[in-house]
Amino acid sequence: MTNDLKYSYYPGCSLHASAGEYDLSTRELFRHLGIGLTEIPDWFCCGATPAHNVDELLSLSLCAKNLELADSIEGDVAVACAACFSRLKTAQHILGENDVKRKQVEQALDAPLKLDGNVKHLLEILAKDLGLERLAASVNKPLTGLKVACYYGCLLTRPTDVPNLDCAEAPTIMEKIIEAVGAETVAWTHRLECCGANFTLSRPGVVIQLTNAILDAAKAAGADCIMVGCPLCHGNLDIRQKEIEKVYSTSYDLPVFYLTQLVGLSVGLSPENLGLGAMIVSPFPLLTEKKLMETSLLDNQVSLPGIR
Amino acid sequence: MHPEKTSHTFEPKVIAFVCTWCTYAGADLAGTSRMQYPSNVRVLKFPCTGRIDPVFILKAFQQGADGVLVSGCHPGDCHYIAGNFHARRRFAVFRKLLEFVGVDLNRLQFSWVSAAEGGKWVEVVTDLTERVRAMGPMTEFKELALEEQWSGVIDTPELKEAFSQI
Amino acid sequence: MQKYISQQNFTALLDALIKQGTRVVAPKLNAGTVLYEPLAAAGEMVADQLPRRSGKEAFFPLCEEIMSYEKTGQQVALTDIDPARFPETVLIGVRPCDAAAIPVLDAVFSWDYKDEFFLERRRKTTVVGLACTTADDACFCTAVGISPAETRGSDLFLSPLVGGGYRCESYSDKGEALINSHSALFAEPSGAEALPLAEPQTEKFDLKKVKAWLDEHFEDPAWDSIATRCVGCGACAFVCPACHCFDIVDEGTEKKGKRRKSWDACGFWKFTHHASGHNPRDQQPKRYRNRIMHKFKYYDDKFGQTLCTGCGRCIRLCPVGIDIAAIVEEISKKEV
Amino acid sequence: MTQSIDTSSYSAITEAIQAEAQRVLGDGTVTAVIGYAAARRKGSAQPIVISQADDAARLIFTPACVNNLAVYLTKAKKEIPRNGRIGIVVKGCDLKALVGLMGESQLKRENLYLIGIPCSGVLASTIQPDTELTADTLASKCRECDAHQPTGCDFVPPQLPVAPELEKKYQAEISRLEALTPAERWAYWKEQFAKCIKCYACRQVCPFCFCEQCLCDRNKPQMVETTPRPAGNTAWHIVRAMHLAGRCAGCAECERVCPMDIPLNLLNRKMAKELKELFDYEAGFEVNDKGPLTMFTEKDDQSFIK
Amino acid sequence: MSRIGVFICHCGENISRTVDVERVAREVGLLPGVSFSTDYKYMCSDPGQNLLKNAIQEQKLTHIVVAACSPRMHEKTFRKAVEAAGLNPFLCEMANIREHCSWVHENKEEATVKAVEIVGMMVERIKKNRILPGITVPVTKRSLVIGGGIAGIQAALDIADCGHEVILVEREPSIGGHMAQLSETFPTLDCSQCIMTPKMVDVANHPKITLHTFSEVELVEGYIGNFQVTIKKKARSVDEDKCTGCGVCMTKCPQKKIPNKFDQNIGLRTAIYVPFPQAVPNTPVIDRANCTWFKTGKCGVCQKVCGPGAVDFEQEDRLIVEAVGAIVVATGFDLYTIDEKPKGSAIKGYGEFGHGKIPDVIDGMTFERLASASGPTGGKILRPSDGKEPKQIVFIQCIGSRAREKGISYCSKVCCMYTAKHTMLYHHKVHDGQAYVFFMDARTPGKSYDEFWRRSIEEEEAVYIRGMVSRLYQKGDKIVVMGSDIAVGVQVEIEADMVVLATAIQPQKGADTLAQKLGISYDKYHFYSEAHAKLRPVECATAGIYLAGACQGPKDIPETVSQASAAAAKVMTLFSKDQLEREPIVARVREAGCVGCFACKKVCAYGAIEEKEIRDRQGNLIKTVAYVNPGVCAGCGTCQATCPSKCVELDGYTDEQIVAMIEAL
Repeated sequence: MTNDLKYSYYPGCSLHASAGEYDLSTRELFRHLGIGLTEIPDWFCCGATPAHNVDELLSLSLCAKNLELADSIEGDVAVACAACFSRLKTAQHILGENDVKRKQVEQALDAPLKLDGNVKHLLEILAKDLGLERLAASVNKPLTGLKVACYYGCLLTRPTDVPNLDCAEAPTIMEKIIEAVGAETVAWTHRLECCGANFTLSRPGVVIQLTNAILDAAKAAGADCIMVGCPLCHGNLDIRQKEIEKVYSTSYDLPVFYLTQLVGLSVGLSPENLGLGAMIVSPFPLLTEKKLMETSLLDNQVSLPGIR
Repeated sequence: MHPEKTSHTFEPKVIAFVCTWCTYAGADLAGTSRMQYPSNVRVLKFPCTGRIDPVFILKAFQQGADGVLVSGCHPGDCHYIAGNFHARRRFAVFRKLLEFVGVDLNRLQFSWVSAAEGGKWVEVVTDLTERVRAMGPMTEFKELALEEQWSGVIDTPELKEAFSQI
Repeated sequence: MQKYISQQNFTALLDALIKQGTRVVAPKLNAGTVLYEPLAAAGEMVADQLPRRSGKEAFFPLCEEIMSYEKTGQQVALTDIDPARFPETVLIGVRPCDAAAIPVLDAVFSWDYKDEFFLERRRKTTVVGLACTTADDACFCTAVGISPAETRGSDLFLSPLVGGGYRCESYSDKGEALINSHSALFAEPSGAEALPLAEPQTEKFDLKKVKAWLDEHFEDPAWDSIATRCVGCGACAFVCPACHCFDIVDEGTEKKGKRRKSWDACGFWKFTHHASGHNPRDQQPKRYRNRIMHKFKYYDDKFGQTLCTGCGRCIRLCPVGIDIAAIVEEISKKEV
Repeated sequence: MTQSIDTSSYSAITEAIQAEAQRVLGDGTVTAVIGYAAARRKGSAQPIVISQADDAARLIFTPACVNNLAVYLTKAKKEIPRNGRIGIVVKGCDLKALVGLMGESQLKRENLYLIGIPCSGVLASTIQPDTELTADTLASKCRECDAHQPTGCDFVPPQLPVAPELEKKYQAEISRLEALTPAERWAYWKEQFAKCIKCYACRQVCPFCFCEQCLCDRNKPQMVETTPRPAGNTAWHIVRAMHLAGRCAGCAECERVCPMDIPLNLLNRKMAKELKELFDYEAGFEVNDKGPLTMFTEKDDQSFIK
Repeated sequence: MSRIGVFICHCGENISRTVDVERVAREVGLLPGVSFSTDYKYMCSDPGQNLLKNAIQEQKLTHIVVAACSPRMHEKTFRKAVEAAGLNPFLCEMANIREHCSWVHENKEEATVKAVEIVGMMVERIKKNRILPGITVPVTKRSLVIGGGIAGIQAALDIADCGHEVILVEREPSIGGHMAQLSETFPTLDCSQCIMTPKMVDVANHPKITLHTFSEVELVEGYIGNFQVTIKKKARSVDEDKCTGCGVCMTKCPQKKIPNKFDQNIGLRTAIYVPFPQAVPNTPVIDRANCTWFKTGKCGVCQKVCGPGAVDFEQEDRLIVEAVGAIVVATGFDLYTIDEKPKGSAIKGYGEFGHGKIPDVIDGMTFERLASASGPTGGKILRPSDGKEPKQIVFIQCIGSRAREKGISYCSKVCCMYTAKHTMLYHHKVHDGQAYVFFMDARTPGKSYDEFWRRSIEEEEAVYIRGMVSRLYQKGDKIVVMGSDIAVGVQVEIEADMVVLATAIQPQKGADTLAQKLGISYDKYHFYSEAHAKLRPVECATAGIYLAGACQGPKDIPETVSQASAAAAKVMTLFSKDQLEREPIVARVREAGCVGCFACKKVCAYGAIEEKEIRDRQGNLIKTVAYVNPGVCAGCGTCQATCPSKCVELDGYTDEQIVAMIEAL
C-alpha cells in the first residue's frame, strides 16, 4: 500500500536511547504503511520537561530551532514522544501569542521564526491523516481478544487548547486506533493520571506510588496489557513494574506496548522489527496465549533483538 | 512652589474637543485641584466623542489652530454605551487621511481622559502645547486661506519673485 | 499691420514683457494640466495644446474678491477692491475659438450693468490669438461659423509658418501698440507659407433653423432623451469660453469676511433653487435645456449672436458623453 | 513598446448583451435597461436608458464604456424610471458600487436585473475615445482590478476576460507619497487641489454621493467654502474622501471625469488601504448591514490614542 | 437680532484673582450682538441671580452667557433663573472661566486673554441656540414583569400594591422559580417554601396582577412609556377557567414515570401534571411529548375523569398583545452542567469528572430536592443510584465558577453559603455521616453569613479542605475524589458515597434571544447589562426596561428581593407622572434632506432611530427616512457625526453652534 503522506520526523532523545524499540517500530510501521518519514537533519533535544523549569527562553529557543530545521523538509512534523510533542506544541502556542517572547527568541536564533509547520503526534497521523478506515483496511492480523488499557499520561492532551490532539479530559483517539486494529479496550480510571515522569530518578518513591495506582487500575479494569505513546510513561510502567510488584507484594504482569508496536503487530510486522524483545515485562506469553504470535517464536525469544 | 514661567515668542493655538462626561470633568478636576498648565488650550464641550465630526478638526485647522486635541471617555466608560468606540474608528481613519494630504500628525492628539484624571488632562494638554510650540505655527491651512485663484490675484509674491529673477 | 516674428524673437518678446512687469498669460503646464496661466518665463508656454479651460478667466476669473468687511463693536469697516490696480496683461496664444468668445462676453458685461472688474481687466489686456493647426472630432468651430484662423476677439493674431516663426497681424490699436513697443523684435512679413489650418469635420449648422425650432419647443419630449443622462455637474460650463454665469457669496464669519464672485453653472441643482424651496428647473433635462436655449436662442434674442464658439471642450470633458454638436445637429434636422 | 490589451471578446459581449436586453425587455422582466450606446464621435460611447426591446440593438460594449452606470440608480438621478425592475449593464467594478448601495438601503437586489460584463479593461480617459486600449491607455483601476469577472449577476456573457499582469499604479503612487515628508505631501496635494474648479463632476458621477443635499452645499453652517479657492477646495476633497471611506469600491469615476486631472482616486484607494489594514474591511464584496465606520469592535486599534 | 447679556462672575476671588474680570466684561461688550455685559462678585448668589433676572427685563436681553464656574456646577442654577425671567432655559450658556481658566493659570494677562476668548466663544455659540421646548412622552401606567421567580414576584407585588396593573409572564407552568425548589435557606434555615408560597398566592389573588404562566414574550415594540408586547400563551391543554385544581386527572394518568424537572429529574410525574403541589396556578398542563393521547391518539383518561371538562386536547398557542409603559426583566438563572459542551463553545465541560456520567455525582439543586421535605425522597438524603444513605459525602465548590479555563471567570456568589448550608442539612439528617468540602476560599460577605459558615465547621463537623479536585472516578460503589490540600501540601483521596458539585450560576437559556427582542444589551455570558454598574444598577441602557435578580448576575435571595423592589420603585417613579419629561437634548431628522441610508440607525446604541415612510396624499411612498424617537434618544449625537449630509441634528449641539464656536477662535 502506498500513499501520499509525507512527514519530517522528530524522534527526540529517548527514541535514540531507552526507547529504541519505539523508534524502530515507528519506522517499520510507517514504511509498511507507505507513509514517508524523513528524519530532521541535525535535530537536537527539545529541552523536555527540565529546560522550561529553568529557563523559558532556552526551552522556547530549542523548540523554535528544531521547528526551523524541520521546515526544510516537506510535510508536517511527526513526533513520537509525548514530551517532545508537548514542548513543540507549547512553544508554537506561546510564540504565536506573545510578541515579546517571539522577538526574544528571534534575537536568540538570529533568524525570523518559522512556526507554521504542523506538529503532529503519531496518534494523530494514524487516526486522522491516514484515517481509521485506511488503518483498519491495512490490518492483516487483527488483535482479536486482546484487552488493552490505553494510557495517555498527562502530557498528550493537556493543557486544554495547546496540543489540540483530542478532548483534554476525555480523549478517545487511542481507543479508536486500538479498536480499528481489532483489539478490545477497557474502560478504566487512570488513563490520564501522571506516572511521575522524570521524577523516576530523583523521587523514585513518588513514582512507584503513582505508577502502582495506574497498574492497579488497569488490572482492575481487566486489561491484558497497557498501550502508551510516550517513552517516559513506558519507562515508569515497564521498567519499574517488577520493583512495584515487590514493594506492594502483588503481581501485575502487564506488558506495556508502544502504540506502534501493537499497530505493527496487527499489520503483520514481525516481533523482531517491532523490538518486542526489548520489553522488560515480556509480551510473549500474552501474545502466545491470545494466539497473536506463533508459539515457535516464543522458544526463540532470547534471540530476538532488543534495542538496536 | 510653581515652576519658573518662561516667556515664549510663539504661543500656539490649541483647540480641544472633549466629551462632557469624562474629559470635560477631568479638566474641571484639574481646576479644582489647582493644577497648572499652559493657557493655550480652548475647550469645546460635546456630549460625547461620538458627536465629534472630523470636519470640526478640519475647521479648527482652517481657523488657525496649531494643534487639535480630541479626548473622551476610556473604552467601556462611555456614558452613551459606545459613542467613543464609534469615534475611535472614525478618527483612526481620519487621521490617516490628514496624514496623507500632508498634515503632520504631531499636531493632532487623541486621548482618553476620565473624570478622575485631572493629572492626565494636564499632561496631555501640556505635552501637546509644548510639542506644537516646538514645531512652530501650523502654516499650511493659513497660507491656503490667504490664496485666491490666480486670475483674481492682483500681485502675488510668486509673480513678483518670477519678475525679479528675469 | 502685418509683421513677421521668429520663434527666437517671440521668446524674447515674452521675456521682455514679463521683465517689464506685464502679466503674460499663456497656455502653461500646471501640475500635469495645460491651463492659461501667468508665465514666469517664456519657456513655460505650451503652444501645441488646447488648454483645458478657456481664456475667459483673464477677465472673468474663476473666483475673485470684490469686497471685504470687518466688524468691531458696532463699527463695520468695508474695503473695496480697486480695479485700477489690475495689472497690464498680455493674453497670448489664444485659440480662435477662445478669442472669438471674448466679444461675446464683452456684450454681457457691458450691456446693462457695467462690470468694472471685467471691463477694467479687458481694457488692460492685449489679446494675441494663434491660428489652429490641429483639430479632433470634438472640434466644431466651423459648424458655428468660426474658422481656425478666426481673428475676431484678437488684438494681434499669430499664424505659425512652415519652418518656424509667426506671421503677426494686428487688428486693433492695442495690437499695434504691442508691436511698436518691441518693434526691434519684429520684421517685415516674409514670403514663408503658413502652416495648413486645422480642418474640423463637423458640417456647418443651420443656426437659424436651430433657433427657429428652439423658439417653438420649450416643452418637447426630445429634451428628456437628450439629457436624461446628464448628471448635473458644472464641467461643461466651467470649461466653456462663452459661459459667464456667476454667483456672489460672502465667506467668513459675522465678524470678518470677504465677498467673492465665482463661476456658476446652470447644470447645478442649486442654480435656480429658490429660498422657498421651489425649483423651477427641478429636473436635469430642464437644466440642460437651459444650456442649449441660452447658447442658441436666448443670447441670440438679446445680442444677435450664438453663445458657442465650437471649441468642443464640453464634448471632450462631459462625464457622460453629452455631445452638444450632435444635439444641435439633430435639432437642425427637425421639422420646424 | 506598449502592451496592447486584448479586447477581441468585446464584440461578442456586445451581441450577448443586446440579445439579453432584448429578451428581458421583451418578456417584461424589466421595464428599462441602462447600458451604453455608441455616440457621434468615433469610438465613443455614452450611457443610455432603453425601454423598448427594439432599442436593444443600440447597446454596445467597447473600451470607451467607462461610465459606472450605478449612478443612474441612485436617488440623485430622479429622472430614471423607478417603477418595476430595471436592467443594468455592469462591469465588476461597477457592481461593487451596487453592492454598497444595497447595504445602504438605496437599492434592493430584487428590483435589479444585472447584466454583467466579463471585462478586460476600459480606457483611462475618453477625451479621445477612439484611442486603442493598451497598457498605457488602460484605466489605472483596471490594472489592479480584482473583479474582471462579475459575480452574482443575473446574466453574464460566456466570454472570459483577459487581463495581463501590470504594475499597480495606485499602489505604487500611494507608496511613493507615503514615503514623502508631510510637507512634501502637502505641497503635492496643494498643487493638485489648487486646480479644482468646483464643477463637482466628481460628486455628480459618484454612486455614493447620493445625498439629497451635499454637506458642502450647506450654508448653515458653512462647513466648507463653496468658492473654488485653494482652502475650500482642499476642505472639499478631504471631506469627500472621508465620506467615501469604507464605502468607495474604486470605480474611479471621480478621477476620470475630473476636467482638471486631479488624481482623486488616490485618496479613495489610500482610505481603502487603511480600512483594510485597520479593520480588515473591503468594500463591495458583499452586502453588509454595517460599514466599517458604522460599527466597531471593542478591540479596535487605539495605539494612536494617548 | 439677538440682544446678548454677558455676566462675568468674580467667584469671590477665585476668578478675579487671576482674571481681570472688568476687562473681560469690557472687551466682550464690544462683540457683535452683545448688548449688555457686567461683572459681579457672586453670580450664583441670590443677588447675583436677581441681577441677571433684572437685566433680562430691563435690557430686554434675549440670550444669556454667564462666565463663571464649570457648567457642571451651576448650569441648572442659571438656566432656572433665566427661565424665571421668562426666557427659554436653553438660551442661557455658561462659559467656564474658573476650572478651565483662573484656577489653572497664574499669569493674569494670559488668563484674562483666555477668559475673553472663552466668553467670546460662548457668545458666538449662543447666537445659534434655539428655543428648545421640553419633551414629554405619554406614559402607559401598566407594567410587564418577565419571569415569575422571587424577583419577578416581588417586583410585581410592589408595583401592583402601588395600584398599577402588572402583567406577569412566566415560561413554566407555575410561578415560583428556583426558590420554590430550595429546601431551606441560608443563613436562617427558614423553609424556603414556607416563605415563598404565600407570596405566590398573593400574586395569584392580587386584583392588579394578570398572570400568564406557560407563556413567553414573543415580540416587544415601542419605547419607554409606550411598549406593545406580544405574549405567546402556549397551549396548556387544560382550560384555566374551568379547571378547579382537584387533581383527579393526575392521579388517573397512566403515564407515571416521567422525570420531573422540578425535582431535578430524580422524582417522577405524570403526563398531565402540576410541577409541585403548591404550584400557582394550581392548573395542570399536559406534557404533549409524553402524553399517550398526543403520541398515539388513544387514552384520553384525563378528559374522561375531569368533572368540569377542563381538559382540551384541541387547545392551541394563543398570542395576546398588551400595552405597557415599563418592563421589569427577571428571568433568573440556570445551572451550569458539567456535561460535555458543544464544540466551539467558549464554555467547557468537566471531562475530568467524567462529564457527569457518575450517577452519584449531583449538583447543589439536586441536593436541595433530596433535602426538601416535599422532595422525591421525602427529605431523606439518599443516593440516586441505589437509594442508600451516603456516609461519606464530598462537596466541591467553584465548579464552573472562577474557572477561566472552563470559560467562566466570574464568582457565582451563593455557592459558598449554600454548601455550608448543605453540610448542615446533611449532618442534621445523617448523624453518623462525614461531610468534606473542597474549596478555594469561602466568600461570606453578608449579614450573619460568616457566622453561618463557621457554624458548619465548628458545630456541624464539616471538614473543609482548601484545594481543588483534579479527578473523580467510580471505583466499585464508591467515588474516588482525588484532590489536593494546599494548606498541608498533600494530595488527598477520599472514597465518597456521594459527591455534590456547587455548579456555576448561568443566565437562563435563551437570555440572548429575549435581550434581542427587548433591545437590551448583555455581556459575553449573556447576563443582562445595567445602564451603569454603580449609579444605575437596576436600569437598562434602553429606557423603560429594568432588571431584577440573577438575570443581571449571580445573586442570593435577599439581594434579589432588594433589587426587585428597587426596580419596582423605578417603575413607580416613571408612573408617578402622566407624562415623562425629558431634557430636550435629542436628535432630530431633517426629513427633506434625509436620503434614508440609515447610517444613523446603525450607530445608535439606543435603538432610538426608526424608519419612517413618507407618502403623498394618494398614499404613494415618496421615500423612507430616519425618525428619531425623542422618548428613546439619549442625546449622544453619534448619529449626527455619522450622517454624511448632516440631516440629523442634535439639539443643543448643532453643527451651527459648534462651528460658530470654532470660528470664534
